[in-house]
Amino acid sequence: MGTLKDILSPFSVWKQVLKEPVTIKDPLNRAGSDRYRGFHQNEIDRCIGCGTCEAICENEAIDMVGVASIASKDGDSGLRPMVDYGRCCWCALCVDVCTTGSLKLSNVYTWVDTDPDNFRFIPGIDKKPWDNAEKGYVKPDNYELYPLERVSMDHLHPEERDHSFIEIMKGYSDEEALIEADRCVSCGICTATCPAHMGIPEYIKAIRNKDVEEGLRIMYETNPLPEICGRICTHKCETVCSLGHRGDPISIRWLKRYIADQVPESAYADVLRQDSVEQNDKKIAIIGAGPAGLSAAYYLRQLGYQVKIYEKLQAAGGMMRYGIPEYRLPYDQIDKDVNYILSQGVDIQYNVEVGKDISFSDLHKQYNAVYVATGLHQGRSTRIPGTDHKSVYQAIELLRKITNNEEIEVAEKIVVIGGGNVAMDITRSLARMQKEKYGKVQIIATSLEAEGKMPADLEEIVEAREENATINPGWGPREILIENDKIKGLKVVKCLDVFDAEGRFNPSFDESEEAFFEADMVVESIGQGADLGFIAPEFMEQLEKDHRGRIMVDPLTYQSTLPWLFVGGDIIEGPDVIHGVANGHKAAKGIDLFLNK
Amino acid sequence: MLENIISELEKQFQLEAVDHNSSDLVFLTIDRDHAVMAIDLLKWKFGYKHFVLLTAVDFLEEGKFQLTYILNNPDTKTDIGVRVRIDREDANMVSAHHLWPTVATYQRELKEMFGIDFPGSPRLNDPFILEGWEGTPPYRRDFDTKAFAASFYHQREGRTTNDPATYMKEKLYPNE
Amino acid sequence: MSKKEFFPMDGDRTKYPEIKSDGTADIDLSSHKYIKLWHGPNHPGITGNMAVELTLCGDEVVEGITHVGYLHRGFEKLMERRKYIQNFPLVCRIAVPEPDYNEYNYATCIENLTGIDVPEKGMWLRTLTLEMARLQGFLMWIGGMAGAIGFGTVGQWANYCRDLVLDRFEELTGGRIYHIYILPGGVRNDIPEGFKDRMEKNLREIEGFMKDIRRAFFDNYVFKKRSVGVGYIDPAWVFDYGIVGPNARAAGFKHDIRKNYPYAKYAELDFEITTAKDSDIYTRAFLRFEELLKDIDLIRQILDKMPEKGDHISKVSNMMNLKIPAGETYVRSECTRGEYGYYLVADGSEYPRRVNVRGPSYTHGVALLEKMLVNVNIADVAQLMVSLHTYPPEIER
Amino acid sequence: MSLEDLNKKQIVSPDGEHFEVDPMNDYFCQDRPEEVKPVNKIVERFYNWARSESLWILGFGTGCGAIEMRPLMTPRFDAYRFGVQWRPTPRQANLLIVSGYLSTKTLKRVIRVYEQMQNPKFVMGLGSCTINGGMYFDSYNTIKRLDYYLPVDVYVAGCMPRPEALLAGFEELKKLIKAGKAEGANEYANKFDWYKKNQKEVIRDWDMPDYNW
Amino acid sequence: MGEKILFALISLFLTINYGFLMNGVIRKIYARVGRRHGIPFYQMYIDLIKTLALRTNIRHGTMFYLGPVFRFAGGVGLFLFTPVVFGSAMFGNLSFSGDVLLLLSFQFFGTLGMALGAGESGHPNAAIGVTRGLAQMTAVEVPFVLALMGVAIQYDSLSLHDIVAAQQGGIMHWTLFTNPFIVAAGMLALLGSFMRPPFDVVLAGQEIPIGPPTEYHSNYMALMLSNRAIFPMAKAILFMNLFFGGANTYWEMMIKTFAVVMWSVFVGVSFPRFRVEQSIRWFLRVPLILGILGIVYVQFFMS
Repeated sequence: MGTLKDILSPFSVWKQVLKEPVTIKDPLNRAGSDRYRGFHQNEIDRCIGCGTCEAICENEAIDMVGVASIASKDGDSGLRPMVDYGRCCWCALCVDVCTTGSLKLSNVYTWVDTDPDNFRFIPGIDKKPWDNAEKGYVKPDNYELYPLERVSMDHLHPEERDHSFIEIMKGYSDEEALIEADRCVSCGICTATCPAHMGIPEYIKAIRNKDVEEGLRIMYETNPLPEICGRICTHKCETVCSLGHRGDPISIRWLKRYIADQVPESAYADVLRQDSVEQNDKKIAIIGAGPAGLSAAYYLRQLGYQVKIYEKLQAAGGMMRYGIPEYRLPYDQIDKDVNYILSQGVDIQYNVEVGKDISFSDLHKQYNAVYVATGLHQGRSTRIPGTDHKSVYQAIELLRKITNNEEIEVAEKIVVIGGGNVAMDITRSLARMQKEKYGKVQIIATSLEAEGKMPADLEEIVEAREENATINPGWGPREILIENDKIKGLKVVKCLDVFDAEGRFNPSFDESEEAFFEADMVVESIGQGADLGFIAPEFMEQLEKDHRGRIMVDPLTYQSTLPWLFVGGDIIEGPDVIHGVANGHKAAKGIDLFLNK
Repeated sequence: MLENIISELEKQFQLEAVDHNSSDLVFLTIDRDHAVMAIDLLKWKFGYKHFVLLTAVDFLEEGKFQLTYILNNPDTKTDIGVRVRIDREDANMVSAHHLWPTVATYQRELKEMFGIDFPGSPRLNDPFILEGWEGTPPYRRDFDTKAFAASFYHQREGRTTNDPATYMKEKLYPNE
Repeated sequence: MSKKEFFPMDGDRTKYPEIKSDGTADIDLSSHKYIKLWHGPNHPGITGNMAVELTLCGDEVVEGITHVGYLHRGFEKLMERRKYIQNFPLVCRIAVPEPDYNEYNYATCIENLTGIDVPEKGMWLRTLTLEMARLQGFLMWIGGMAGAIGFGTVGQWANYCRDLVLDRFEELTGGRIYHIYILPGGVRNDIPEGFKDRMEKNLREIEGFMKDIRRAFFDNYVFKKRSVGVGYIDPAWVFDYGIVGPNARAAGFKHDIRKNYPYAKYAELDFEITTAKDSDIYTRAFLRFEELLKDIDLIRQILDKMPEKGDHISKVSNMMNLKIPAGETYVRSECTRGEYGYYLVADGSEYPRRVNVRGPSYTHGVALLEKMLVNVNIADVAQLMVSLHTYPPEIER
Repeated sequence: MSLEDLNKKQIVSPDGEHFEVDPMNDYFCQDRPEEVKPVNKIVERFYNWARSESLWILGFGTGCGAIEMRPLMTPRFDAYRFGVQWRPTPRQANLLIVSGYLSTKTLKRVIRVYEQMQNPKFVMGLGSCTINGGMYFDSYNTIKRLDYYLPVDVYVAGCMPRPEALLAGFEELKKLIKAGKAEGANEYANKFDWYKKNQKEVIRDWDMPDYNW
Repeated sequence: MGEKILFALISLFLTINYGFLMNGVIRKIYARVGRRHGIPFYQMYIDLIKTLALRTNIRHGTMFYLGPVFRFAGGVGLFLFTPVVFGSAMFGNLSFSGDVLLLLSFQFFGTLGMALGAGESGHPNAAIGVTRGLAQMTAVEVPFVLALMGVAIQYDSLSLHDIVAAQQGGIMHWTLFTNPFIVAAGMLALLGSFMRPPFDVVLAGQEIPIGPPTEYHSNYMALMLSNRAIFPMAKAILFMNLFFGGANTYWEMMIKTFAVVMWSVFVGVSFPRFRVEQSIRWFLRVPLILGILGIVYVQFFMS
């Protein structure tokens, strides 16, 4: 083994001696690679403080802290991540999970300090030398820690649905609901935006745990109308959903519906059973069995009050039943929610109109408190020439008649004025009837707001178009042309902007651009107003009102200036189911507070 | 191939559960007293001579430890995991160090980290990883490492965090 | 003549207390015949932070006891209270020189139990990182081996070469040492533009240095004097002591998980198992050197065969809420030191019930090392440990 | 060394004399460390310059950060050109790099090693683990903040810090030494009781003398 | 005489500085082979000041304290009795006839002192290092003494001055060319005493960090660092005088000693280290045979 080669060949090391050293000349200023996971950067304006980074951090390195310069608002918690470099391990899972994509890691990696307490900072707020570093780790394309696409719900196709009032959305199957619920990152940003502040992450978690009954219990804490809200809620929560920043928001509404659908009506009593509440003999009258009234009734019963609802129409549900077409919200689902509430011992009297059948002052005398939640049932008119024609209808009236199965006029060509959800409802309802009657759809819906700015839900517009209705937004109605006592059509001019520079409603038009929509019938759907005529004038005088004549109430208790009178629902909040539910709940608490003072 | 071995084993032992993980990995459960005999048989008769690992799993809720011996047959390229359920209280198991000398190391670790006794195993009570440990062996599930770390070591103070939902409630609708 | 008889100091054990069946011997320290010497933990010749308690008689080791636990962080406990995805930053810390094997094994455990698929390109990229990890692991090992017997020059070159690989790692994964690159469903990031050319350039440079190392280190009179016949592993011990990887292959045991249990894309790569006879320190060193050269070749093959396009990771469900149904699995792969295995038990919750890591050093570093230390000259202890390629965090985790 | 070795015992001298040995008192130095004040300001400045330009690091890889020492010693980063060298024994070293987490078992060794180093001595904490526990914040076996057990002069952020960051740490330490601010050894002497209390709280089998030089 | 002592001190001062710088350069060369820059060439001075600047030091006993002193005294002694520049009044040092034997004793003096000091430090690594060091030293001494004897026989003198004088008159008069066997034996022995691979097992950092000096620091360390500058220089000067014709100017001395030291570097960079018994065997084999050959050559072929 001791060959000469073994002795001589090691000396070959010397050939390296004259070569240039391979040392990095200036290591102190050497940049990390383009993808290097260095120190944190946060685009503070894009960040919404959802705390997902905190949730995924396995080292508890991230704290969500309030920042003076950032206020909490819908969709932004006002918190910002503070990173503790005494914990961080630079795995960048926080970057990958960031819902907005605001969090990044720069390729700067040098931080030397003598004080260990310094290694804590809020990226983007506390100025650091690497704030402007351009390179570094960002979440790679094509890779997500959670799916960004929502699970589409099985629904009737346009050709199946355009002639019937069968419910379009079929609801999630178990697997679909699980997959959709799994997408949720449980940040809880939605809870604040939901008027009822429902425990959304919690009930979604219940779905993940395959415990729909727990989910139902969570929902009933804040919302006694889950079947209804699960279908037609305006889901403001979804607009702020943190996942919506880079992908589709969670289908919170459909998941709510899934939970409610999964529990049969017969099981409600068992699932929601609570320890018997102490009953008291204080009596409360509720006027109107809409969402606000029903919600108030439910929670007042939970507090042990004796509740009676006075409803003008034949069935409970208010606008949910009489304003929303059946294909969106089947009546049996309304009944499911309503029946459960009534089963709690709520007394209800139908076909009673306060002010006519029973006087308002009687209510005041008989009951300890009165809750007025009559809603907005009076359609507003555009008051353009021709609106007094008999073939010009209010959408809200037509919808009520459709619900009541009354005969209504369905012309061959219809124009609907309005771009809100009610307009879409009537458009689509009439389209179905046209399809049934004439075999084809000739309905035009037009609105002031331009495409993309219409107040109606996008899916409503899309679906209406799928059902062959024409949506032609961006026009201001000028005149309904009438020839021979027959409507010829609607003359419109281009609407440039609905609001003026200060954001007030003050549409501006381009009179030069005109259009004409042929029609035999015109439906107006530009909003509804309240009819508070039933409140006796002596009380009405005592109520404080704002400059537009709306009753002023305490925003927390919905107590009016008459201490025993509480007012809520659409009258206060404008048309919205979930707001109604929410302030029904608040009013119940307010009444409780008032009566227990 | 694995089926034959299992049916052979079934003739001699009571196999409580057989889970096929894949075509070349199977887990079977044998009672405490016969497990080492079965391992012996697997080693000498069926060629499972490469001892891969021995570890324990704490099923606190059921009051059991599961010991897993994974054996490998390098010729057929198959693995058998022998699982043994033993009581958590007074946990002890027949030692297998006579089959492979390295098993003693695993048993030393299990004794220290789980408190499972293997009577007769060499140097079983020598400290292996920990130094001066008192109380519940750390790998047992009823030992809460986070609570222990929080109380036993000095943590750097001054950290507070907020849950976004609660924080927004405080800021936006504190009274509702 | 077998190598066994070739011990330079064929120690006569009869002089010393007999080693009992449990590997210990009764040594009377007060006889002043022996001295205790701690090799570690603060010792430049120890591999990582561990210690060997040596009892010496003159220059010869009578008994060696491995002490570990200096690096114990309780990974297996910590993992039980973290969600599956949160454990990825943790697992790679178990083995600092080659974190990728931890990531791969753990990700594969999850994939096995949940059925997540890995796209073609993701698999290739995984194979690439695993091979690069092997390459840099071997390079560092050569540096350590040369250092352990006082040959600093080769150590310098080898560590430089390793830095080249680390640069490529940094470019590919964004991390220098801890890559956290392999995630369930594939890998985190696509291969950057021009990576292949830069890698090729580095590989050429490494090959150049390897030629020099071959000449200077493996054809070295002194190194051969020091290592041939020292630290002999008897083939009969392979199964008794759970010897795996190069240590076993050098003893003639033809066993390479990449070939025998093909995982990732190894089935599509062209390579042979490296084996040798007579596992002494020199043979093991040379075998590792040969494997290193093969790794260079494999990296080239992988870069050639890797598809240009394709997803690097599949669409996965929300990793923050991942629950794995009750079940257990064992996954193994071949790291530089041998069989690296993960045993994962899931119980249907979001947290693993138990993760057990089977590092090759577990058997090499304790039972085998203690056996092999006996009768070794104290000067050879360091190189013996390096030649077994022990790495303490794998033992204590 | 086991605990029994520290008990008092009878020893027979080569002359046949019997005497009792108390290892804790006889084998080890139990004296408290004392603060050593610089004698002369100008000389001290010159000395500080020399101390800063000749950092001798103890080659004790306490945690995973130690893996980045090799690149520092080797051609790529070559810390030697900055006057940084590695020494194998604590006696000759004056910079202790705590490379990351410390298990209590290692902490015990690190304390001894630190005490064996001579004044002035410096400690550099690497990575998150030395600052606030890092990713092992919930581990039952690692300390969370190093400054409770040893006076730390400089921290380098990172997990683990890259060699370049370490070099920046050396530069920072050099500045501190030159400014006369790196007085960890004196601080340790002054707050000795506090440090000992903290150390004894977490090291459960305290079988070593309070101070071993 | 006073003048001579003054000159010797000047020469000591110059040479010790040269030694420091040369050590720095050699470490640079080491680094360059490893493809790095390495320490600044003046780093040794800073290290020296740094070690002196330590505020505390530990004493393990008188012998521990005296160890480095002995070592340094050995180095200085070796130097002082070696003529640095042949025929120079300034750099002639205290060389007198018969000094080769004195030098031999000085060479051992330092090592022995070190052994005692390190032994008293009580560190097992130091003790192991000392046993290794003394064993290897003894083995090295055999070929070295043979070479020395060969030279003495060849020039028929034990005075370095005479030995150098005999080599004057051209390069072919150097012992290197007149008796290559002796030179080969001597130069191989030199490898053993310079503590460079493959014979640095005494200090072996990876095995017994770092042997005898394990416990030494501060002033002791400074003394040892100085010794490391002067001792190899003295040794190289000795070898230069014995084998390479001495030096006629200081510059010549610098170049020749550098070449002698480079020889050990040349080997040291290329090899790992031997175990102690291997190096003993090696010294008792190759250099010993060469040394005997040299003496045989001197005895039978030169006279």
